[in-house]
Amino acid sequence: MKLIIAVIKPFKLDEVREALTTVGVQGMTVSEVKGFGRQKGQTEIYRGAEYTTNMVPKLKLEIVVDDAVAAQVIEMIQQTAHTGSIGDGKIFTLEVTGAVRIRTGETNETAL
Amino acid sequence: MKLIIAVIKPFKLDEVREALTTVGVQGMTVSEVKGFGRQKGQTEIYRGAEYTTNMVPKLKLEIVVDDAVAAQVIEMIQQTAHTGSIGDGKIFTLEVTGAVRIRTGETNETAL
Amino acid sequence: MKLIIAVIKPFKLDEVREALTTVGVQGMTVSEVKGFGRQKGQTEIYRGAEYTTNMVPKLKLEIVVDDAVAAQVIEMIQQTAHTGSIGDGKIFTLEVTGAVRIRTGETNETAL
Amino acid sequence: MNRNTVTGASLALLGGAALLIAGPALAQAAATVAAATPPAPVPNKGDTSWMLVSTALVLMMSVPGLALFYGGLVRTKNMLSVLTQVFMIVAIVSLLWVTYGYSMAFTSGGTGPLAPFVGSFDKLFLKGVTSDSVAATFSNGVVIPEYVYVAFQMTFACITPALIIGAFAERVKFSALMVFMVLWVTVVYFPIAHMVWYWPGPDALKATPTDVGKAFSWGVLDFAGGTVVHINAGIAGLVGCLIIGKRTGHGKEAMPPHSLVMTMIGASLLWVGWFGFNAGSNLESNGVTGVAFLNTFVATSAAAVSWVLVEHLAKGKPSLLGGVTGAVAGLVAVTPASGYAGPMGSIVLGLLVSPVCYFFCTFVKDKFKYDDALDVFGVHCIGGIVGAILTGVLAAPALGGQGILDYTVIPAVLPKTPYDYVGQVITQCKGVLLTLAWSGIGSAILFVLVDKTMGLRPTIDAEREGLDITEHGERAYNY
Amino acid sequence: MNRNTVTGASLALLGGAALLIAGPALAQAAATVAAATPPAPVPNKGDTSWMLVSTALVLMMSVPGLALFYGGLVRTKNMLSVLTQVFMIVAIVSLLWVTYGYSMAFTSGGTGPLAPFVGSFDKLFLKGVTSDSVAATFSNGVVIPEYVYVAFQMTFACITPALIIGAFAERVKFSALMVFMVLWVTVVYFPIAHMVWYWPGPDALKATPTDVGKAFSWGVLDFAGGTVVHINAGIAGLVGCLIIGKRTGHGKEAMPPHSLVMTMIGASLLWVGWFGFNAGSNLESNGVTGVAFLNTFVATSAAAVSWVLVEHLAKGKPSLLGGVTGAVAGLVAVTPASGYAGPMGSIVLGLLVSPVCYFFCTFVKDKFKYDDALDVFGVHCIGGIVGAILTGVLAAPALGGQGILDYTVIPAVLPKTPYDYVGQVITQCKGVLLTLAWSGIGSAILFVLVDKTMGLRPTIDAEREGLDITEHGERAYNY
Amino acid sequence: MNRNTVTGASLALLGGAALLIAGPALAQAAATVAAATPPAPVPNKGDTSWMLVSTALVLMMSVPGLALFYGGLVRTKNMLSVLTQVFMIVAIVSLLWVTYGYSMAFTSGGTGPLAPFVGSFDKLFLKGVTSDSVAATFSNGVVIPEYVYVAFQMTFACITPALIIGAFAERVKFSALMVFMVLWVTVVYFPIAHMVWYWPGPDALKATPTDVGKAFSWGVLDFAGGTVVHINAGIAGLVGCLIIGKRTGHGKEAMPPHSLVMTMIGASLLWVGWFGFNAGSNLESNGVTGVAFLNTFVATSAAAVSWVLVEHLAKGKPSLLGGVTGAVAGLVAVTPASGYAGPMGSIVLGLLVSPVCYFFCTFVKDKFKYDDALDVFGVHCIGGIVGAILTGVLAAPALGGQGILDYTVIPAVLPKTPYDYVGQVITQCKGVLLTLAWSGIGSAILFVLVDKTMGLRPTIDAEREGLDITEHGERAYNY
Ligand SMILES: Nc1ncnc2c1ncn2[C@@H]1O[C@H](COP(=O)(O)OP(=O)(O)O)[C@@H](O)[C@H]1O
Ligand SMILES: Nc1ncnc2c1ncn2[C@@H]1O[C@H](COP(=O)(O)OP(=O)(O)O)[C@@H](O)[C@H]1O
Ligand SMILES: Nc1ncnc2c1ncn2[C@@H]1O[C@H](COP(=O)(O)OP(=O)(O)O)[C@@H](O)[C@H]1O
Repeated sequence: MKLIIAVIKPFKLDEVREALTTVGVQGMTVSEVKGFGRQKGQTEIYRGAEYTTNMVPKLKLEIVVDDAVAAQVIEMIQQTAHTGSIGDGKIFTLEVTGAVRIRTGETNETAL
Repeated sequence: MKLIIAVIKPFKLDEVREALTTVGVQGMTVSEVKGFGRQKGQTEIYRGAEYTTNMVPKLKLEIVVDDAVAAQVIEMIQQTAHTGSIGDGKIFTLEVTGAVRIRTGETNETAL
Repeated sequence: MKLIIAVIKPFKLDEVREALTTVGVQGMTVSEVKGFGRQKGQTEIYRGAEYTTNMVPKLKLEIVVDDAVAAQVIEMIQQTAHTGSIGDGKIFTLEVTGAVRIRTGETNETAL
Repeated sequence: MNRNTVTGASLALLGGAALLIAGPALAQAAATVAAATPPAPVPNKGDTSWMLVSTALVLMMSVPGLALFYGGLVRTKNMLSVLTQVFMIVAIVSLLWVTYGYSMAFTSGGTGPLAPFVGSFDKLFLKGVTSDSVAATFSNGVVIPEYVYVAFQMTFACITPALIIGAFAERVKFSALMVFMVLWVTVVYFPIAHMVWYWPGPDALKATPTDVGKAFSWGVLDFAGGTVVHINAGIAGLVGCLIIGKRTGHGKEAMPPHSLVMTMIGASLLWVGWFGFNAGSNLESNGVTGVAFLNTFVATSAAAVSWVLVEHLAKGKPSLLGGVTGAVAGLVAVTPASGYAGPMGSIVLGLLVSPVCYFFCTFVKDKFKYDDALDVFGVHCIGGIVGAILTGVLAAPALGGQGILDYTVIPAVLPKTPYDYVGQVITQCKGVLLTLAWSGIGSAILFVLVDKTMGLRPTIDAEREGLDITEHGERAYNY
Repeated sequence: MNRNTVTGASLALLGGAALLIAGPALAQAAATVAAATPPAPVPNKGDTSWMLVSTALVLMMSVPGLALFYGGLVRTKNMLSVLTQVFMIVAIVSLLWVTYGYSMAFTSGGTGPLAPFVGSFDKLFLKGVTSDSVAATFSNGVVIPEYVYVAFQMTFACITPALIIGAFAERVKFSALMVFMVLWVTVVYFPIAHMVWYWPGPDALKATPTDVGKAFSWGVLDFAGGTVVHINAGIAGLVGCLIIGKRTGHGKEAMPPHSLVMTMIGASLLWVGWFGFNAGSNLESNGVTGVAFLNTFVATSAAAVSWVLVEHLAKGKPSLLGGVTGAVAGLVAVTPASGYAGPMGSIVLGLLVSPVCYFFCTFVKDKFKYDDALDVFGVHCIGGIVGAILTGVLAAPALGGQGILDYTVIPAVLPKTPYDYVGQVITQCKGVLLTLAWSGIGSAILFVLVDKTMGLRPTIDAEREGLDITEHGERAYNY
Repeated sequence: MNRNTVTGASLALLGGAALLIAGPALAQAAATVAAATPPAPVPNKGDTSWMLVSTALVLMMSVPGLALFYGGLVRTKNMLSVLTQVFMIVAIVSLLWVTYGYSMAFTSGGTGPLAPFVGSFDKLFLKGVTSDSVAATFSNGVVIPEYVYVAFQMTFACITPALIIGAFAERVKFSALMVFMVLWVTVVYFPIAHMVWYWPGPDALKATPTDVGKAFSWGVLDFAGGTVVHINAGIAGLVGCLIIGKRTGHGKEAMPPHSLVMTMIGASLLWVGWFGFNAGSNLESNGVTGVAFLNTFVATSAAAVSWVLVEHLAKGKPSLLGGVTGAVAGLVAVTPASGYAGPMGSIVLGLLVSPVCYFFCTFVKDKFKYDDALDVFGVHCIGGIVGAILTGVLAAPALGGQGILDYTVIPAVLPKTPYDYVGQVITQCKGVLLTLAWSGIGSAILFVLVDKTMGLRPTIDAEREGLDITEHGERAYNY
C-alpha cells in the first residue's frame, strides 16, 4: 500500500475529495497545516509593526491506498488541486507496510 | 524502526496513551485531524442552511517504535481504541530509516 | 528522496527555518501538534480541580529533501532546534518514493 | 419619536402632579400663569438622564452589538472586515450628522415644495444649538436639552447604514463601501427621517400644522424606526446584494458561521441596547416609557420562542441561532409599535413576526437565489413591514394599545371618535411603500454609481483569501 | 425590594426637600394638605430613569453576562447548549411573568390560608396595569410607574432559573429542561418571591399589616434576593445535579474551561449589571441607592481578593478564575445586605464569603462527589446563606448599617429600641430554611417528574459528541 | 470634575426653572428664603440617577472594556495575565479608595504646606459619610449624595493604574505588580487627584478660595482626567517599560495580536463607558452634560477616521486596529476638554490627535527602541497631552467653547473679560508638566523599589512558556 501525502490549497478540498471518491478512495485524513515555500504570505500590519509571514495556510491530505490505484489517485489529485498559480502544493508518496481497521481488526488492503 | 500512524476517536486518547506506556512506549506526537470515511458527520443547520460534513474530528497519533515492539503496540492500540462502531479509525505502519534526539544527538533506537 | 519529520519546540521555528534555507531547503510543511514524552506539561488548576497534562505543544516539520542533502538537513535541524533541556524533540527520517508538484506536474527531485 | 400618541395622558398626569406637589396655594398661581403666556419649559433632569443613557445604549447596539451579531455569522477570514465596516460607518456618519445631517432631518424645510421631504441647512454645524437650547418631546411643555436630542438621533443615523452591510458581507471593498454610505445617508436616510419624524413639537403643531414631514402628515405611526431604520436598511441591503452578486462559492462551499458565540453576544447587547432605542424614543421618562420598555422585552421573547418552535417543527432542532434571530426579528417588529401597543399586543406581534421572517430567510431566499448573506432583508425589511402594519392595529385602545393622541388641542388628548383600524392600517402601508420606494430606488442608483466609478467588489482571489488580510492587512485571530 | 429599612430617613429628607423648594408659603399649604387626604403620589422622573436603567442592567446580567460566565467554563462542544438554555429561559419566563407570574408574586393573596404563600390572579395578563398606574417603593409617598416595576421584577424572575442550569451543565436535554423551568418558576419562584417580598407598601402597611408574605411577616431581611434568587437557585441546582447524575467521564477525563476569556467577560458584566440588581432594588434614586451601590462594589472587590489569597495559599497560584469566582461570591453575599449594611461591613462580608465558598467548591464537593459542574451550590447557595445570615448582623446601625425602619408610623422612622442582633439573625435563619425547604423539595419533585415523563438526560453518545451538535445542530466555533 | 466653567449658566436656568414651576406666589417666598440663610441643598433624583449610571459605565470601561482592549493585543499565552491584572487592580484599588484614598484625594489638606498636594485622613474608612451626606457639583446649590460621589470617583482611581500595565504587558510578575500598584495609587494617584480636582465646591469657594489643590489653584482645566488619568498613567507606563525592559524576542519574533475581535469589543465598551467618564464628570444631568456627551462622541469618531486615513496613506491599508486605536486616542484627547469645548472644536481635536499619536506609536517608538507593548505612552500620555493643551484653546466661547466660569460670585457667571488663550495654554502646560514630573519620578522610584525587593520580571523560561500558565496556572482557551 502507499501513503499519499498531498499538500493543497484549502478551498480545493471539496473538489479533490469528490474526485477521489470517483476513483474509489473511501477515506482520508486531513490536517490544517502551514506551508512554507515559494509562495509568499500576505503582509500583516499592526500599528505600524509589519509582519510578512512566509507561512501560508494549507491542507494536508493523507491517503492510504492500494498500490494498484496509487498512480491514478496521484494524477487525480494533481488535476483537481491544480490552479496553475504558485502554491498549489505537492504530492508525496511513501510505502506503507501495514494497515489495520480498529473497528474490525481487518488488516492491509481490506482495512482501507 | 517503525512509524505507527493511528487515527482514533478523540475521547479514546487517554486510554490508548496509558495502555501504550505499559508496553514501554515513551513518547508520541498527537495532531487534531478531520477524518473522512464511512462514518458520516452530524448535520449542522444555520437558519435553514444545512451542512452535512463528512469530516469527523479525529486524533492522529504518530509513534516511532523499535521494530521489536511494533506488533505489540499496534495490537494494543487496536484493542484500546476499539468501540466497535463505525469510525474507530485505522492504524498504518511505515518504515523509519533514522531517528535523532535533538537534545542529545543520540540516534536511532536510543533516540526514542 | 527523504521525508524528514522533526518535532521541535515552537519558539525555535524561525531559527530552524532560516538555517534550512541556507542549505537550500525551499519548502516545508508545519503542523501544530501535542507532544507526549519525557517532558512533563504544566499543571493547570481550575477552582481546585488540578490537571497535569503530559501533552506539550510542539511543532512538527515535514520536509522532503533530496537524498544528497538529507544528512546535512538533519544535522542542521538538530543544531538549531537544540536547547539542551528536556523536550527538544526528535527528527525521524522516512523514504519517499515519489513527489509531484501540483502546479506544474513536475515529479521527484524537480518537484521539491 | 414621531407624534407620540400617548404622553398627553402622562402630561396631564404630570401637570396634575405639579399642582399636587405645589399644593393649593400654588395651584391658582399656576393657573394664572397658564392663563398668561406660559413660561418657557425647562428640561427635567430625570428625562435628561434617561435620554443620555438611551443614547449610550443605542451606540452599544452598533458597537459592539451589531458588529458582533454580524461578525459571528461570517467566516473567520472576513470577521474583521465586518467589524471595521460597522465601526467606521458609525464614526463617519456621526461626523456627517453634526455637520449637516441633523439640520437636514430635523429642521423645518420651510414652505417650499421640498419641505415635506427634507429640512433646511439652518443648523449646519449645529449652528444655534447651545447647552441651553431645548428640543420638544411628545408631551406639551416637556423638553430636553437639544444637545441630548442631537446625540440621541445621531445614534439612529449611525446604526441604520451599518445594518445594510450584512446583506453583502464577505464580498465588498471597504473604501467603496464607505463612499456609498456617505452618499446613502445623505440621499436616503436624512430625507426619510425628515419625512417620518419631523414635526415642530406638540406646543407648536397647532400653530403650524403643515410644518411636518410627508409621512408624518399622512399620520403614519413609527414610534422608534420601523420604517426609517429597518425597512429602509432592509430594502437597501436587498438591492445591494442583488447588484453586488453572490459570494464566490455560494451554494457550493459550506459557509457556516465562524462564531455563534459572538453572534449571541451581539444579539444580547442588541436586546439590552434596544431599550434605549425604543423606550428612549419616548424622549422622556414616564409610564409610557415603561410600557415601551416592557413591550420591547416581551415582543422579543415571544419572537425568540416562536422562531425556535417553527424551526423545531421544520428542522427538528431548536438552535441558538434560531433563538437569537427570532429575538432580533421581534425587536425589529416591535420598534414601530413599542410606544403604541400594549404588552399583550406586543407578544402577539412577536409570535407572528418570526414565522414570516423564517419563511423569507429560508424558502423565499432559496427560491429566488439571492445571497442576502446575513438576512438583512429577511429579518429587518420583512420584520419591519410586519411591525409597521400591525402597529396600525395594536395601537387601538380596545386591544390594550395607547391610542393616537390629538395634538390639535393643548394639552393633547385622546380623541372621542372610535379607533379607525382600516384607515390606520392603510396609512401604515402608505408609509411602508414610501420607504420601500425611496430607499429601494435611491439605493439602487447609488450602488450602481459607486460600482461603476470605484467598483464595489474585490477580486475573486482577494475574496477567496479573505477580506481581513486583503482589505485591512490583519487577521482576526492568531491563537 | 422588601421592606427597605432605610429610605424613611431619605424620605424625611425628601419631604423636607419638598418644603424647602416650595418655601414657607407652600410649607403650611402642604401641611394642610397632609392634614387633609394626602394627594395620590406621582412618580419622580429621576426614580423612573434609574429603574429603567436598572431593569436593562439586570437583563444584561442574564444575557450575555451569566450565559458567558457559565459558557466559558464548559467544554467547547457544549458551549451553545449553555448559551441557548440561558437565552431561552429568559425569553420563556418573561412571557410567563407578564401572563401570570407578576400576579402570583405581587398581588395580595387576600385573606385565605394560602395568602402568605402566593398572590391572586387579579392581574392575570397585567389586567389593570396602565401607563398611569403606579407601584409603591420603600418610602412613604414615593412611587414608580407600575409598568417599570413589572419589568424590573421580571428580570429577577428570568435570571433565577437560568442560574440553576450551571449545576448540571453539559448533560441535560434542552426540551425537558425548558418544561422543567416552566414548572419551576410557577411552583417555586413565584411563591417564594411572594413570601419574601410581597407587601402592600409603606403607606398601606399600617392599614393592612397582615397583608404580607410569610417570610416578610417574620421580618426577614432580603434587600435584593439572597434567598429568593441565590439560595433558591443554588439548592435547586444541587438537587438537579444529584438527580441527573455526573457527567460521563467526570473524574476520569480532564474538563478544563474552554474559554476563561468568556468567563471573565461574563463575570465583569455580572458585576456591572448587579448594580441594577442591588441598587435598583431600592426602587428609587437616593442616598440609600448610593450606599447599596457602593456596598455592591466593595463587597465584590473584597471577595475577589480573599478568594485569590486563599487559593494562593492553598494552591500556590492566584488565578483569574479564582478572582472572578470570588467576585461573584461577593456579589451573591452582598445581595441581601446591599441596602442594609455599610461599606465597611460589606467589605468584611466579602472577605468572609470567599473562603467559605472555596471550601465548598473544593473540599466538600470532592468529599461528597457530586458533580455540581459550575458550582451553583457552592457559590450561589452557600454564598447566599452567608450573606442572608450576616445581613442580620450588618444591618445594625452600630456597625455602620442602615438599621431597620419602623413602618407602623407614617412617615416610617428608625425605632428607638436597640438593634436586636440575636433576634434578627434567628429571623434570617428562618428565611433561609424556608427557602431551602420549599425550593429543595419542590425542585426534587419537579426534576423527578420531568425525568420520569420526558427524560432529562441525553444518550451517552450524544453527551460525548456534545450537546451543541446533538441538541441544537450547530457548532460554537468554525475557525 | 474640576471647576466646571459652564454650569453656572444652567444653574441660573434651573434657578429660574424653580421659580417658574413654583409660580409667583412662591417666587418671592423663595426670594425671601434666599435673602435669609439659604436652605441646605438636597440632591435632585435625576442627577443621582445619571451619576449612578455613570459610575457603572466607568467600571465597565475597566472590566471588561480595558481588559479586553489590552488582552486582545497580547499573545494567547499571556491573555489571562492581562485580564487578571486589570480585574484584580480594580478590586484592590477600590478597597484602598474607601479605606483611605477618598480621604487623601477629596478632603481638605487644611492649611499646612502639604495641603495643596494631598488631603487629610478625616474620612478614613469613609468616616462621616452617610446616606444623607452630600457632595458639591459645579453648580451653586446643586449637590449629589456623597456615597454616589465616592463611588464615581472610585472608578477613576481603579482604571488609572490598570491603564499602566499595557506598557509592560507579557513580562511582569503578578504579585510584584499588585504591590507596585498599591504603592503607586497611594503615592502618585491620590495626590495628583487632589492637586487637580480638590476644591470645596462652588458655594464654599468664595469663603475659602485657598482651600484647593495645587494645579487647581493655577486654574488648570481638566474636565474628566486628561492629566490625572491619562498623562499620569501614560508616563508611568513608559517609565515601567524602560525599567522592566523589552519582551524576550522583541523585534525578532512576530508578536501579532492574538484576537483583534477582543480588542474591538474592548474599544467599543470603552467608547460606551467613556460617556460616564466624561459626561458623568459634570456631576449632574443638564445641557452641559449633553455637550460633554456629544463632544465625547464626535471627537472619538474624528480620531478614528483620521487614524485610518493616516495609516491608509502610510501603509496603504485601513485597519480595524487603526480605527479603534484612533477612537481611543480621541477619547483620551477629549477627556480634559469634554465639558469645555464645543462639538466642532472636539472634531478638530479628534482629527489632530491621531496623527500625533500615530507618529509616536510608530516612528518614535521604533527610533528609541523602547517596548511599550500596547502603546500606553503613545496613546494615553501623548493623547492626553494634546488634549490637555488644546483644552486651553477650545474652551474659548469664540470657538464654540463653554468658557471659564467665575466662581467668586454666587451664582457663578462667565467673566466679561475676553478669553485669555495664551495664559490658559500656559496654565495647561504647567498642569501637564506637574503631572509628568510627579508621576514620572514617583513611578520610577516605586518600580525600582519593587524590582529590587521582589523582582518585577519572571524568568525567561516562564515568559517564553507564557504568563497564563506560569503565573496563574490556567490557559485562556481549551478549544
Ligand atoms: N520540500 C518540501 N517538503 C514538504 N513540503 C513542501 C516542500 N516544498 C513545498 N512544500 C509544501 O508545498 C506548498 C507549496 O509549495 P510552494 O513552493 O509554495 O509552491 P509550489 O507548490 O507551486 O511549488 C508549501 O506551502 C509547503 O506546504
Ligand atoms: N484510506 C485512508 N487513508 C487515510 N486515512 C483513512 C483512510 N480511510 C479512513 N481513514 C481515517 O480513518 C477514519 C475512520 O474511518 P471510517 O471509514 O470512518 O470508519 P472505520 O475506521 O470504522 O472503517 C476516518 O475518519 C479517516 O480519518
Ligand atoms: N516515540 C516517539 N514517537 C513520536 N514522537 C515522539 C516519540 N518520543 C518523543 N516524541 C516527540 O518528541 C517530543 C520530545 O520528546 P521528550 O521525550 O519529551 O523529550 P526529549 O526529546 O528531550 O527526549 C515529544 O513531545 C513528542 O512530541
